[in-house]
Amino acid sequence: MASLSIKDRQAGDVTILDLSGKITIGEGSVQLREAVKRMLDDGKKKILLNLGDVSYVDSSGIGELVSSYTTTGNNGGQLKLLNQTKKIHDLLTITKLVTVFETHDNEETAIASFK
Amino acid sequence: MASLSIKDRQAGDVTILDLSGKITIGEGSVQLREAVKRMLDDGKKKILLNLGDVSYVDSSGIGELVSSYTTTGNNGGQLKLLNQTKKIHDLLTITKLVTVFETHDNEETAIASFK
Amino acid sequence: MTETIELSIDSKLEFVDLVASVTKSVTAKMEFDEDDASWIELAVHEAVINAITHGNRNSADKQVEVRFVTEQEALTVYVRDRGEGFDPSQLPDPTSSDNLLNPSGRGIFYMRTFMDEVEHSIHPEGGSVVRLTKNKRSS
Amino acid sequence: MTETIELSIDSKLEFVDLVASVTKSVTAKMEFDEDDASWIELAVHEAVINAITHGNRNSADKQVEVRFVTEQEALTVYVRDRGEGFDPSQLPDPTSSDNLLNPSGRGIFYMRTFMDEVEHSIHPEGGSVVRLTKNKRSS
Ligand SMILES: Nc1ncnc2c1ncn2[C@@H]1O[C@H](COP(=O)(O)OP(=O)(O)O)[C@@H](O)[C@H]1O
Ligand SMILES: Nc1ncnc2c1ncn2[C@@H]1O[C@H](COP(=O)(O)OP(=O)(O)O)[C@@H](O)[C@H]1O
Repeated sequence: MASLSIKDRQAGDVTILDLSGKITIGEGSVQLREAVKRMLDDGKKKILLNLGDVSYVDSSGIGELVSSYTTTGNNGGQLKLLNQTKKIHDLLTITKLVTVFETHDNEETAIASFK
Repeated sequence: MASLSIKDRQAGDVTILDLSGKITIGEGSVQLREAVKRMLDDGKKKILLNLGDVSYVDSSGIGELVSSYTTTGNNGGQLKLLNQTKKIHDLLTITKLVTVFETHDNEETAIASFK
Repeated sequence: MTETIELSIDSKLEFVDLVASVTKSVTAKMEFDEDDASWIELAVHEAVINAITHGNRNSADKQVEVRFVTEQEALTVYVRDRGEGFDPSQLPDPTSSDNLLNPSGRGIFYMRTFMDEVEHSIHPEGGSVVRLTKNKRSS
Repeated sequence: MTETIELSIDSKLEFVDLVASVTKSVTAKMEFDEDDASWIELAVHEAVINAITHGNRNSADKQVEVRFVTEQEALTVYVRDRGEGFDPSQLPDPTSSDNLLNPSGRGIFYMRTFMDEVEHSIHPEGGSVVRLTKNKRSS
């Protein structure tokens, strides 16, 4: 019952992390943190998190998205969100994190936005 | 969350009850009892219970199968079982009710067996 | 390491599914195989039904307590009601030909068949308890 | 009519899903709509996480008790830990621009957003309790 699975793929110099499952306290949050760290260590600094298959994000999970955003920025990179679900959109709205994250609904536009 | 749904259809003078769901204490057992009673009241005395979509039978449910069998017999009819699942087969075996119920895996053979 | 989960419900049949969903989570967590998990679920179901109907005689204000104790190699489930208990050694055998057409009397037989240990006792603080234990198959 | 379901778990994150499955059964039984059900689940999740991590400081031997009280028009969930409690009136606002990039501090905010009433108190027999109430929408 792994809570979150993460696959990465490359579109030019943009790294897309396809997340599937739950970003919650414990395993899910740790996996996200490690995946982002791995990308940054590899010098991949344009990160697009595809949240289309994320069913559940608790307050720790939202916190982990914020940390990933900050860490990426501190490393001279950019982190953006793709395919937020209705639920994640609601959460980003109530937490006012919509003002922090750049979000996209279309993968191509999202990739182009990093240029 | 209706626990058991029952549809009846006719093949000659054999009435097939297609059961789907759980035969358990309370609602499920009551529904089965009433369906069998309705058939007998209608003069339908050859009853074939199709258990193919029954996921769960507790001890009350097994008891209700026994009651249906007895009631049908007492009314001069016959009640047989069709498409028992692995689980129901195991339950009938351990309760030794395999020796009571005539069971069939093939609908046509089952129907023909009433002749 | 021993872990404990306790669940307490009013004596109503409509809560029985809730116990089933907890049982399912616990057996999944312990990685019982699918077959064992479904028989354990059925045994616990029967114990809870007996606690509600025989032990608490369907008095909704009386609670049924279900305690799951998980160990590496075994699951033990205690189901406690607020009744007087009964003598489990005096039960008729539901598989004897005399009883085969009896519409009831198979609940404890189910439990004994599906679980490795079934023990009825009186709770020191009142009510009766059945303990159901299932060992994990050595693989 | 009031109905009560109680669940008690060891202070381990791995049991949190079990609380979620009971929460789901309860909200389904009460026929909350899907949206409300998922926000209630999230609020209860946050309360249980706080009870485990802040209240019981992850001591596995300390229990978290979750009590669901269902009425016709409302669900009330009590989550009790064995900690000292805290002053919930002194919490920073996670949506103020100063705190926006803070990786934590949104749990109680989640609860307050998703539930109609959230009240923290000290349990008379020890530990702290949060009460979460959600009313059914009048339709
Ligand atoms: N928790 C209980 N409290 C009191 N009596 C019980 C309890 N569980 C079982 N019994 C007694 O044992 C009998 C056999 O139980 P069981 O095998 O489950 O069959 P059934 O419930 O169909 O009668 C019951 O009829 C009842 O008299
Ligand atoms: N059950 C509890 N017992 C003690 N302190 C708590 C409890 N719940 C919350 N707190 C305190 O309130 C603070 C805010 O909690 P919360 O909004 O859930 O955010 P977070 O858990 O991310 O810190 C916690 O950091 C903690 O100090």
